[in-house]
Amino acid sequence: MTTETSSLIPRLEALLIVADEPMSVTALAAGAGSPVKEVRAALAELRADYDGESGGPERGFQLREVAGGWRIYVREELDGVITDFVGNQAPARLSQAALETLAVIAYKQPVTRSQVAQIRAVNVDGVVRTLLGRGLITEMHADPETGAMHYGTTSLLLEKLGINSIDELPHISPLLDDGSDGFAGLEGI
Amino acid sequence: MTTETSSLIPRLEALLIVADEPMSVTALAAGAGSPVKEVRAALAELRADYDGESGGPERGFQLREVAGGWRIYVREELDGVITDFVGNQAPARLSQAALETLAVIAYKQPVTRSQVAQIRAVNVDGVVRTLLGRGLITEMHADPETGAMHYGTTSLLLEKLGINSIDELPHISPLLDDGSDGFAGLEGI
Amino acid sequence: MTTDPAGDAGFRVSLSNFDGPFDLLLNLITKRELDITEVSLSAVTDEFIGYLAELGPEENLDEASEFLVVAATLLDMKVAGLLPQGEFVDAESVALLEARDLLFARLLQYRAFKEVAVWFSDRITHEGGRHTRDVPLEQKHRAATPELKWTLSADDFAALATLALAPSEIPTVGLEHLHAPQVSIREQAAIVVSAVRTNGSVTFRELAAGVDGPGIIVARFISILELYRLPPPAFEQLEPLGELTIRWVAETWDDEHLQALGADYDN
Repeated sequence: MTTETSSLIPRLEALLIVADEPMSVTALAAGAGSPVKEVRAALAELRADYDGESGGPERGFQLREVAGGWRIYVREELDGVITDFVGNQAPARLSQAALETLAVIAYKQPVTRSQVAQIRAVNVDGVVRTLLGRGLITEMHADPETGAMHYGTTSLLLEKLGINSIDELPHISPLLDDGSDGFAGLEGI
Repeated sequence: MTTETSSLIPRLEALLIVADEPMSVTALAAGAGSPVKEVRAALAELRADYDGESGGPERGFQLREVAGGWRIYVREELDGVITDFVGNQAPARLSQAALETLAVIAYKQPVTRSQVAQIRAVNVDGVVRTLLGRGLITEMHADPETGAMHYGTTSLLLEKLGINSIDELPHISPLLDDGSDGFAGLEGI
Repeated sequence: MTTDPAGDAGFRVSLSNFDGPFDLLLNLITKRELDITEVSLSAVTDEFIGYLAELGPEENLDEASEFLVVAATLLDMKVAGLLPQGEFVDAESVALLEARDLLFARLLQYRAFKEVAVWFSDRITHEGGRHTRDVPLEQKHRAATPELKWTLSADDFAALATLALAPSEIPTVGLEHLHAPQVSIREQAAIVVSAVRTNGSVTFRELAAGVDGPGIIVARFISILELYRLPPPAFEQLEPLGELTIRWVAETWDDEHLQALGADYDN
C-alpha cells in the first residue's frame, strides 16, 4: 500500500500539472490507473503536502477541490505576485504583428492558425495566444476532420472599431484578399 | 537570508505555475522582486527539490531550463501517463530535406538561402518557407550589398529540441564547418 | 536498397591505396588516417560515374541525395575545367588538387549535416512527447492585464488588412550584380546552333576557342545543355571529363526552338 501510494502520487501530480480545468476523482483514477478510493486519499495527502503540513515547505501553489474536481492553483496569498506581474508584463498596446494577424483573422474568419501562418509567412502561435488572452478573438469550432481550431473575432473587436457587425468592416480589394485562391475568377477568360 | 529565500521560492513557484512559456531569470526576478543572483540560486534549489534531492519526495513534475528560460514539465518518466490519458496528437513531422536544411542553418547562422543551397546542392526555397512558417527559423538581416536575407534559428527551435542554447548542439568537426575553405585545416599535417 | 547510403551495398572505390566502401574512405579522411592528397580524384570520379550508370531509376532517394552533392560538385569542376586556366604548365594539376579538396570537403560537410539532422529529428520527436504546464490565466489574473490601448479606426484596420493579405513573397536574392557584362544565352545558342549546323560536328573545345571572356564560354556550355533538352544535336563524350563532341542530327528545326532556348535564364 505504501509503495502503491508513493508511485500513485507522482502520477497524480503529472496529471494535475497539465490539467487546465478541475479534474474529477474518477478521471484522475482512470488516468493514474488506480482505484478511486486510493486516489481520493492520495489527493488529500497531496493537498496537505503542498500546504506544508507533511514536514515539507509550503508550496507557492495549492491543490483545491473546486466544482467537483481537483486543480492546482496559485496559492491564494500569492495572487498579488501574479496580479502585479501580469499587470506589468502585458504591453498595453498590440504589436504590429498582432494587429496584422488580427486583421487577417477578421477578414478571413473562420480561419485556422495554420491558414493564418501561411498568409503571414511566419509562425503565429504566440500572437494568436495573445489575441485570445485579450479577448479580441475566440475559438469558433474545430475542423471535424483535422481537429484544427477555427478562430473568429469577438464583439470586443467590433466595439474597439466602433462598428456593429463584422459586415460593416470596410471592403478591401478582392484581388488582394486571397493569394491562395490564385486567379480562379479569371478561369473563364 | 533564510527567510528571504524561503519566501522567494513560493513566489517563484507561483510565477512558474502560471507561465505558458519558458520564463527567463530576469523576468522571474522582476516578478518575484528579488535580485537575479538569488533567483538563480533558488531555481537550482527548486529543481533539486522537485527531483527529490532535498529529502522530500520526487515530484511528478520537474523544473527544466529550456530555450533560455525555466518551465515546469511533467517528469520524463511519467510522460506516458499523460499520453495515455489525453492521447498524443503526433506533431507534423519535418521532411528529411527540412531537417537537413534546419541543421545547416543552425550551425551556419546567420546564413543566406543560396549558401544553404550550395551545401545541400539543391534549391531550398520551399523548405525555408516551411521552416519560417513553423517558426523554427527567422529572418535576421539583409545583406547590405546584395540584399540577400540571412536566416537564423529561433528560441522555439531550442524549445522543440529541449536545449537551453545553440551552444548545446552536438559538436561537429571544425574540419567540416566550411567546404568553401577547402582543407585549410589539414595544412599542418 | 539499403538504409546505409554508402555502405557495403553502395558506392565502392578501388584505389591504389584504398579498397572499400566510399563511406569508409570518407571516415578515414575525417579521422586523418588517410591523407586526402593521396587519393586520386580521377579514379574516384571514374568509379562514381560507373556506379551512377548502374543505379536504377528507383534507387532510394536518400542514396540519390547524397550523390547529388557528388554530381553537383563534379559538374562545378567540369565547368571550372572549361574556364581558361592560364598558361602555366602546372595549372591543370593545381586545379585538380583544388577540385579534389572541394569534392571531399563538400562531401564530408554534407555528410556531417546529414548525420546531425538525425540528432535533430530524434530530439524533436523526443521533446514532442514531453508535456509542459501550459494553462490559461485564471480570470481574476487576466482581469489585471492593463487595458488595451486601441487607436485604429475601421478604415485604418482595413488598410492594415490589405497590407497583411497582400501575397508576401520571400525576398529573392538579386543576381544583377553578378552579371556585369550580360551575356545572352539565346545569342550564344544561336552561334552554337549555326556552328554545329554548318560543320555537322564540332567539339566544345572548338566552340570555346578564341572567345573573349569566361562568361561567354559558360553561356555556350549552358546553351548546349539547353539544346540537349531538345531533339536536335547528339552528344558524344568517350570518357568522363573527356572531349565533348556535338553533332547535328535534327531533321526539323525552326527558329521558334531558338526563341525558347535559354528562357529560364532570362531573369
